[in-house]
Parts: sequence; C-alpha cells; structure tokens
Amino acid sequence: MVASIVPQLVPAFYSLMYTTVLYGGLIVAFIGLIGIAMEKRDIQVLILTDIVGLAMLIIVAAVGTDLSEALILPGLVVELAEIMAISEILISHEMRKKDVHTSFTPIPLNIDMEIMTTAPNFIALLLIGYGVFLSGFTGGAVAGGGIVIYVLSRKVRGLPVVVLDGVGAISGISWCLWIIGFLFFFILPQYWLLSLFLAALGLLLKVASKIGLIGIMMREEYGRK
Amino acid sequence: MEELYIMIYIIVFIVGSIAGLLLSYKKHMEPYIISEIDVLTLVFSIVGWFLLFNHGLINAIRSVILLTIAFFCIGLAIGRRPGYGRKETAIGILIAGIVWILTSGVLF
Amino acid sequence: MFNLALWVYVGLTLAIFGSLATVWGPGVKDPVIRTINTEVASVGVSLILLTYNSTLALLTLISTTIIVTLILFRAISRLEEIGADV
Amino acid sequence: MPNIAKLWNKLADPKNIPRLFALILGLLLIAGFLIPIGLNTDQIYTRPAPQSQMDAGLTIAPYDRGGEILESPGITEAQYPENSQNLGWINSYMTPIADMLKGISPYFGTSICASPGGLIDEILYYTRGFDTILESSILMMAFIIASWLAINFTMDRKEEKGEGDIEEDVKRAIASSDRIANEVEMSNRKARKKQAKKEFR
Amino acid sequence: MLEFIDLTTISIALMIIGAIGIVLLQKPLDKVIMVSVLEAGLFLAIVSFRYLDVAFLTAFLDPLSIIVFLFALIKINEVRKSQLNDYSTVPKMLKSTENREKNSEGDK
Amino acid sequence: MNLMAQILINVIIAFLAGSLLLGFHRKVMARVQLRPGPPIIQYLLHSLKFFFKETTFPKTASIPFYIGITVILAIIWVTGVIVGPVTKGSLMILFGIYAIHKIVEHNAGSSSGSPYGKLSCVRAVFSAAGELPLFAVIAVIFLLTGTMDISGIIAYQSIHGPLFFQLPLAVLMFFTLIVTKSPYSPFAITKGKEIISGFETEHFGMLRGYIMFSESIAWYILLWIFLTIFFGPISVVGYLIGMIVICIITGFINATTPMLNPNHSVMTQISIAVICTVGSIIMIII
Amino acid sequence: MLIENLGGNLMGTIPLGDIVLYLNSLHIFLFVTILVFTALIAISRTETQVEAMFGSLDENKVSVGKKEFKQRRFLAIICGIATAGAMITGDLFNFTLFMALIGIVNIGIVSAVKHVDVLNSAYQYGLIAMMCGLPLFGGAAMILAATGTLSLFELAAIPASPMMIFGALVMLIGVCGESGIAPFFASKAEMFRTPGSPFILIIHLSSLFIIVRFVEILLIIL
Repeated sequence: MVASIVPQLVPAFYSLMYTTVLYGGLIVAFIGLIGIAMEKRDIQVLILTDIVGLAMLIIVAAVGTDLSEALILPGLVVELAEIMAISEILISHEMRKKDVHTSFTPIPLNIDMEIMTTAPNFIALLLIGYGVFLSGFTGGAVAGGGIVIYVLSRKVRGLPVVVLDGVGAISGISWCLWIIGFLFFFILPQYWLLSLFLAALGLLLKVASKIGLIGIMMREEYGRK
Repeated sequence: MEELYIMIYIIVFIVGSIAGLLLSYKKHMEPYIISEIDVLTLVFSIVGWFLLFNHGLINAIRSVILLTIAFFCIGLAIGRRPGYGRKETAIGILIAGIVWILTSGVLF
Repeated sequence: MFNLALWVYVGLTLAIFGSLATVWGPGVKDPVIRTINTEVASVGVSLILLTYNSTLALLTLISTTIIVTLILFRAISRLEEIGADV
Repeated sequence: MPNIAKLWNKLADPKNIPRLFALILGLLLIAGFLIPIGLNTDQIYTRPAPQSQMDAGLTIAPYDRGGEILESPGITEAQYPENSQNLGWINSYMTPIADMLKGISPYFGTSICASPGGLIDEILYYTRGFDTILESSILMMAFIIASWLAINFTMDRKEEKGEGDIEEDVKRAIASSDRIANEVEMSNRKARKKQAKKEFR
Repeated sequence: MLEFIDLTTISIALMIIGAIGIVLLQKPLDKVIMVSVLEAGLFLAIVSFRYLDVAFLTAFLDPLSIIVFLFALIKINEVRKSQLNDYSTVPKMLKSTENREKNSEGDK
Repeated sequence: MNLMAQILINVIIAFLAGSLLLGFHRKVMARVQLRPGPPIIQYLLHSLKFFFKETTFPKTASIPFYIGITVILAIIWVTGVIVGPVTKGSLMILFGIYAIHKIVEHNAGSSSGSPYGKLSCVRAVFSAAGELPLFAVIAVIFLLTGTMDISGIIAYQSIHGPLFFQLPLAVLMFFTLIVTKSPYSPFAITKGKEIISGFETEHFGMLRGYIMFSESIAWYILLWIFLTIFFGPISVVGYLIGMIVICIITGFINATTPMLNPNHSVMTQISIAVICTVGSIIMIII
Repeated sequence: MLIENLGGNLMGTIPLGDIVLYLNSLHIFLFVTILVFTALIAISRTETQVEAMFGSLDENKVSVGKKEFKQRRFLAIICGIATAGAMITGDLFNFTLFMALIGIVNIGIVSAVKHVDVLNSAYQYGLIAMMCGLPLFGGAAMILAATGTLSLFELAAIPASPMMIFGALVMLIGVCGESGIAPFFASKAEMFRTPGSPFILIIHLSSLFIIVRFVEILLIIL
C-alpha cells in the first residue's frame, strides 16, 4: 500500500519524457538568448529575459520529482523580484539621462470602467482569503495578486511613503518570524508543528506584502484622476 | 634548521651589501667612473666566492660559519655602487670556479 | 485515460512557438506586443507543469505571470512617458 | 592584429556584454544536443506517476504521500534522513480546515497540500529550508532595491525638495494621507448618493 | 466524427488558436481577446486534469490578467496619443532620430 | 623547531629574498635598457626606509579601510608563507590569497579618493578578470595529479618526474601570471606609470612600507610555487638558480615590451588562459 | 575525488536538514576573511572623490549622501554575509542561490548612485544576473537529473559522466557571467567608477571569492 503511494524510482513517464522536455527547454532558452544577442534596445532585452526565465523553469521541472517542484516555486518568485528591481533601475537610469527639471509624474489616467468599481473588491477579497489559506510562496503570490488588484482598482492616488515603510516593516517582522520557525525545526524538533506554522505564515506575509508593494508602486501609473 | 641558516646567509649578505654600498659611497663621490680594479674589493670577492664554492675543503671550521663569512664577503663585493665591483666579482667567481673544478674531481 | 505525452508535446510546442513569436514575431518592435506574446510561452510552460503534476508551481506561475506583465507594462509606459529612446 | 584589437575594444562597452553573454550561453546550450542525456531514475524525493493518484481517487491527489495526521509519518526520501528527526510528519499533517475540506470534495488536493503541512512544506521549510531562506532573501533584497529606487527617484520626483529631510517627508506624508482621506470620503459620499438615487427610483 | 470533440481536443484547439491568434493579430486589443481564448484553453486543460481548485483559481486570475492588460494598453495608448499631440507637427520618425543623435553624443 | 619559529624564519626569508629578487629584477631591466640601474638591495632599503617615515592620511580617505587594507595585505601574505613553504598546504588557499591580493589592489586604490587611485581601482577589476583564469592553472594540475596539497604534488613529481615536462602549456600559463605580477610588466595595468603609482599613490610612510613588505613576499611566494609545483623536489640551490633565472627572463620581457591598454591586457591574458587550459586538458586526456 | 584533497582536512559539518555546511581549512580561511571585511565595511566611512576641474582652479568633490550611505551599507553587509555563506555551503543548489543573492545585491549597491554611466552598466549587469538564473539553476538541475543528488559529498563520490560535465560547464558560464570574468568584465568593471569605496569593495570581493569557491566545486563534480 505504502509503496504504491510513493515509488522507489522515478516513474517511467518522467524518465521517458526527460530528454524531450530538456531539449525543449534548451530550444526555448536558445531562442530567447539569441533574441537577446540580436536585440539592441534595453527594454526589449528585459522582456526577453522573461523567456529565458521560462526556459529555466522547463529545465528544472523536467526532473520530475518533488524536489524539482520545490526548486521551481521560489525560483519563480525570485525571477519576478529581479525583473522588478532591474526595471526600476532602467527607469531611474533613463530619468537621470533626461533633463532634471522636467516633471516625471505620470500622466493621470482618465478611464471609467464599470468592472473596476464593482468586481475588484470581491475578487481581491477572495484571492487574499484563498492565499492566506494556502500560505507559503504560492499563497503569498496569490494574496499578493489580490492586493495588487485591489490597490490598482481603488482611487488611491498619492499614497504616502509611510505606508510603504509600514509594509516593509511587516515583511521584515514576518521574515524574522519565519527564520525563528526554521531554526526551531533543528533546535527544538519536538515543536515542529509550531515551527511549521511560523514558517508558513511568515513566508506568506512576507511574499504577499512584498508583492502588494508592486501595487502601491503602480498606483501612480494607473491610479485614476 | 636549514631554513635558519638560509636566513642567516641572506641577512649576512644584506649586511655585507649595505656595508659595501656605504664603503663605496665613501670612496667614490663622483658618478660613473669605471676605474681600475680595487684591491680590497678583489680580496673580499675572491675570499667570498672561494669559500662559497669550496667550503668543503676546509674541515676545521663548520661550513655554516664559512658560508656566513663567504656571503658577507660576496655582499661586500657585489653591493657596491652601480659600476663598481663588477670586475672584481667576475674574477672572484673565475678563481673560485677553477679551484672548484680542479678539486672536486669533475674533470677526472 | 488520455495521452499524457500529447500534453507535454502541446506544452513544448506552445512554449517554443511563443518564444519564437516573442523574438521574431510580427510587430515585436513594439514592446507592448512583445510583452503580450510572452503570454503564449508562459501558457506552454503552465501546461508542462500541469502534466508533470506540479500544480503548486502552476498556481504560482499563473499568479506571478500577471504581476510580471504588470511590471513590464509599468516600465514600458513609464519610459514612453519620459520619452526615452530605449 | 588591428582587427583583434578593435574587437577587444568593443568588448569594453558595457552595452555589448549581455548580448555577448547571451550568444555564448546560447551556443553552449545548443551543444547540449550532442551530449547523451538521460534521467537517472534513482532520485531523491520521487513522486508518483502523473495522474496516477487522481485516477486512484485519492482525496489529496496529487500530493498524497501517505501517513496519518499526528499519528504516523508520511514518506519522504530525503538526502540525509539522519539530519531531520521529524521527517515525514509534516507531509502527513493537515490543518483542521484542510481536513474538513478533504472530506467535502476529492478535487482540492492542491490547495490542501499548499496550506500549512503537506509535502511542499516538508521540503521548503524543513529539509531544504535553508534554500527557501535564501530565495526569499533574494526576494527581499530585490524589493528593497526596487522600493528604495521608487521612493527616492522614480516616484514623486516633482515634490522632491530637500534631500534626506525626514521631518519634511513625514509632514508631506501626513498631508497627503489627509488628502486621500478626504478624497475617499468624497467618493464614498458620491457613491452613497448614487446608491440612494437608484434606490429611490 | 464526434469522438474527436472531447475535452482534450477542444482545449488543445483553443490553445493553439489562441496562440496563433495572439501572434498574428497586430493590434494590441485584438491580442488581448486572443489571450482570453488561450487562457480559456488552459482552463479547460486544467479541468480535464480534474484539479478543481487550480481551475477555480485560474478562473479568477484570468480575468485579472485581462484587466491588467486593458489597463496597461489604455494607459500606453493615452501616453502615445498625448505625445503625438505635443509633437503633432513633427513626424514620428524625425523625433526618434533626433533622440538617437542626442544619445550617441551623450555616450561619448 | 617549533612552528612559530619556523613561520617567523620563513617570513623573514621570504621578505629579504623577495626584496633582493625584486631589486635584481630591476637591475636586469636597467642593464637591458643600457642603464646602470640601482644596487640590488635598493628595493629592500626602500621598504625599510618607509617604515621610519612620517605617516599621513588624506582628508578624503575612507578611514578604517585606508589603513586596514595594508595590514590585511601583510597578513594575507604571511598566511601565504604559512600555507606555502611552511606547511605545504592546499593550493586552493593560495588561490584565495591571490584573490584577496587583487581586492587589496582594488581597495587601496579606491579608498583614498584620489582620481589616480580610482582609475587604478577600476583597472584592478579589469586585471582580476584576466588574472584569476590564469590562476585556474591549478585546476589543470589537480586533474593530472588528483591532489591540491603542495606536499602531495611534490610527492607525485618525485614519482612521475617534474610536471614541467608533462604540462608545458600549464607552465606557460603560470609563467604569464608571473610576468603579470612582475613590476613594470606589460600587463601591470594597475601600476602603470600614467596613473602615477596606481593604487599605491596615496599610501605614505608606514602604510607604504607594509605594501612593499607584502609585495616582496608575494613575489617570492609566487616564484616558490612555480618552482615547487612544476619542478618537484629541488634543493635550495635549485630554488636560488630558478628564481634568478625567472627574474632575468621577466626582466628581459618587461624591459622590452610597452604596457598594454587595459582591455587588451585582459583579453590577452584570457586568451592565453583559455588556449592553455583547453590544450592541457586535451593533452591530459590523450 | 575526495573533498579532503582539495581544501585541506574536513574540520566539521553544520547539518541543516538536507543542506549540510562543511568546513575545511580553505573554507575557514575564506570565511574568516570575508567576515573581517564585512566587519570593516560595517564600521568604515566612505571616501570623497576629489578631482581637479578642467580649466579652472576649483575641485570637483563627489561623496555619498547619508540616505544612500545607509542603504548601500546595508546591502553591502548582506552581500558579505551571503558570500560567507557561499564559502561554506555543501549543496550545489544552495550555492547557486547564494550566487543569485550576491548578484542582485551587487546591482543594488550601485543602483543608488547618480552617474548615468554607472547606472547603465548596473542595468546591463542586472540583465546578465537575470540571465544567469538559467545556467545556474539549469546546470544544477541537470546535475541533479544525471546523478539524483545535489549534495557535494555525494557528488564527490560519483564519477563524472558527460551530462554532469555539461551541467558543470553551463554552471561555469553562469558563474563567469555573474562574477564578471573576462570576456564579460566590462559591465561589472564600469560599476566601480562610483564613490563609496567600502561598498564597491564587497562587490569585487564577493565575485573573486565565488570564483575561488566555484573552482573547488567544479573539481569536486569532475
């Protein structure tokens, strides 16, 4: 019974498909990389690195074990974070290059979509609730998506810096929470349940708050007038 | 212990060089005069190089002491101001080399 | 039940097709079009993850793809506003 | 020779470097087609064949790894089982809500296993927890960089007057949050009016 | 004939149509429509794999991605329009070349 | 003899011998260029002199680092002596020490705030990009001998004969590294004369003394490693002759070649590194 | 190949589940050095770059602002700690993660400066760091697929197969790109033109140490 749940060796399907999938991943990576090699404009290269990241996911997933899935999960979130940081550097670089005296506040957007006034509250609530239930990286991403959409749809133009700092503080605290959880696993193994919850919820809070940050940064772009 | 001796040799060589430098500066204030052979330097050079190559010939004294003296003398000869002490060194090496070849039995 | 390998092939096809379209597709000089084209490749990857039963990774991928798109669009629109020639 | 010199000089331009890197990496990856590739089936953390658990009708497919909640550990093939004393307990654990959900429908395996407890937590927080710490540190650093840049350069540059004046920042923040509160209040009032009109009609 | 029309075939067909549509259609708004077709295909695929919760979440996140697309597109359109208004007398090509010259100068 | 005394003696030997060799190197260069050149002990006298000079600090310097970096430099090379001649430990550690040496060049240049230092600091990054691959020669040696311990490599050579004949390309690679490290070399972009003294420009007095002290040790250790890992167990006289010969050869090279532009320097080094590594690996396999 | 043959005798391990950190004399040397440097960074102040202006007798001073200083110091310390971790880790994937962390922090350290050229090279370096995700993680995954393990202790005992060598090569390219070895040196070297000597020091230090460590790992795999 037990042996049937988890096999000793990797199932035949994975080992049969491995070569195919790996080759596929290599092809995708090759296409993306050659595209980068041929591209000259900065922003285009940034978009193309996304493809390279996807190729990485394929190559890692091809192994087909629980470990490979555990390696994918954070990798995804990291990819996201790096794109975020680098795009920000690109923007600030271009701003520095231009004249300092021109105004850089985004052009206010004037759209009135029915869907944006009714749906987001519900969807965001649902997503956040579901994300909290899931916890961990996945939950963080889902809940973060909910927060983003909420912030995006509300009229929150001009949210103060303090809020950003607050979000940062939450994520810092949750980080500590979670490190404590991790250490508990090895120092006091008998409290594994407690450490499990510390870790899971810490990570959830951290990822969600960080992704929510994106929403706050977006509010200038899409916050309506 | 070998390293200790090496250190002593190097230090002695350096002290000899500094002494030689000071001596030659005292003797020759003027730059670049390729003079004839200086006898004192020649003596030091010959003694130094002779001892360096042939310390095995003298059994009465420990070779370490002989080598120390040798390095000091060599330093005195080599460490002269630029331009001085070259010929002396060459002669010293030549004589020491000839003696070494004759005594060590390479030829026979 | 049904042919699992077929799904993997479809996923790979979509991924390769999508990346090709992103790199050399029609009209990709416009960064907006390029960004939308990456969606095809990401759906391909999603299919592969689905077939490999990595459903958690699939969930995470779907939700991060949206956010990445958002970030890229922010960068694009911001740069266009500044009038940067990048 | 002058050509090589020119080429080398071109390499000193930062703009060319990512492209060169991409080119070399791409070519190297294509070389992977020449190499015999195969999956070693003796892996750690193996998983069942895809869809086999779903077809077997297990309630928390595809992440059922055996074990009973707080009674017996599940199965995990870790690299160093001797380093993890509670191996397998986590992937058999379920929160009460998850347990309830498990009873409701057989199609919620993924979300049940994503909530605290479950296989992924076993790997992510316990056996390979250090990896996860690093990953999320990367995340945190990236966000710190991005948000720092955003606050200091890319957002609200118009209002930037004195650099590094915290008091000024706080004042401005308070003022702006006041403004937002007003705005929100106004919009709420408007919405209420609209609502009232509709109801009245 | 009808045995072809099962969940698998339909979802694959939807995805392929969506993919081709996304690539071939040039206007961004058309592309967004095709994205929703593609994602519907993915949704069907997930359903055919019987992962209800994943399907449920996908069903929520898909519209969100469409909303994000729409927002961004409207925003970018507006930006482009406003820039066109500013430089209404200047053709677009000319403007970009002007920029390039400035850059190459700056790079020096 | 206990370990401390051995370390002390070896450090003194390395310092004195290194300075003499550097002085000799300078003499060779001078003779090649038809100048009389300074006496051989001049370098040593210089380094001793700096220990008795007044030490001043620039107002703009990044203070703990500005001072600390010279001390770190001295410490790492003393460690180098311990790992090398004293205990005959792992080559990897020497690789690490060499990497820190590059860091010191980098930070000594940047911490003063001087524009020359800054240029030298950027060039230190350039040169590190080229020199570390050259040091990867140790990987080739490992592939052949299966060990990283210097004592192990010596033992291997006493059985199989010197590596000099088995890995000629690796010898070339390491020799390029030695040329790079020698003063006035075509690759020494961090200390090029167009940026005054490079990273040392703003270090005076005692700090400069530390730098010169460590540089002579570094030169000695580098030559010592070269002779040890390619020529196997050789006697003191062998080391002496080998070091003098290497000094003469590098002196000839440096006296007759101009300094390369940073990019060219880096790319030349990396080309040599790649060609020699690949060549050596092929030779090992065949 | 035995692990002991590379960096001296094994002095101890720190087991954290599947990830086992281990120490030998090389690791201790690198670890202690990096921590010393990090401590120095934490207490040091930045330098002021002074240059004479062209055509007049004035001078041009560039220094680091206070806010910028705090941010960069924080990131530099994190970078130091990450490098220290990478020195002692005994797991392949863990090592690549440390590398990725170092990469992103390196970008962060220079991202706050005002020079346009430096920002540009930071961006280009950032692109490389993102692309490096593929060779690093992908290479590690290939080695995992070929051997079924990521632990360096296990890998040391397994004889190298072509696929492992390929994975290691792919990883090597990733490390070269991320640490700015020639021919990819330019984008990284240009980042060093900014003031803030202690912080840019750690960028260089981390990349050099990573190379030293990676050479060891490469030899373990082969």
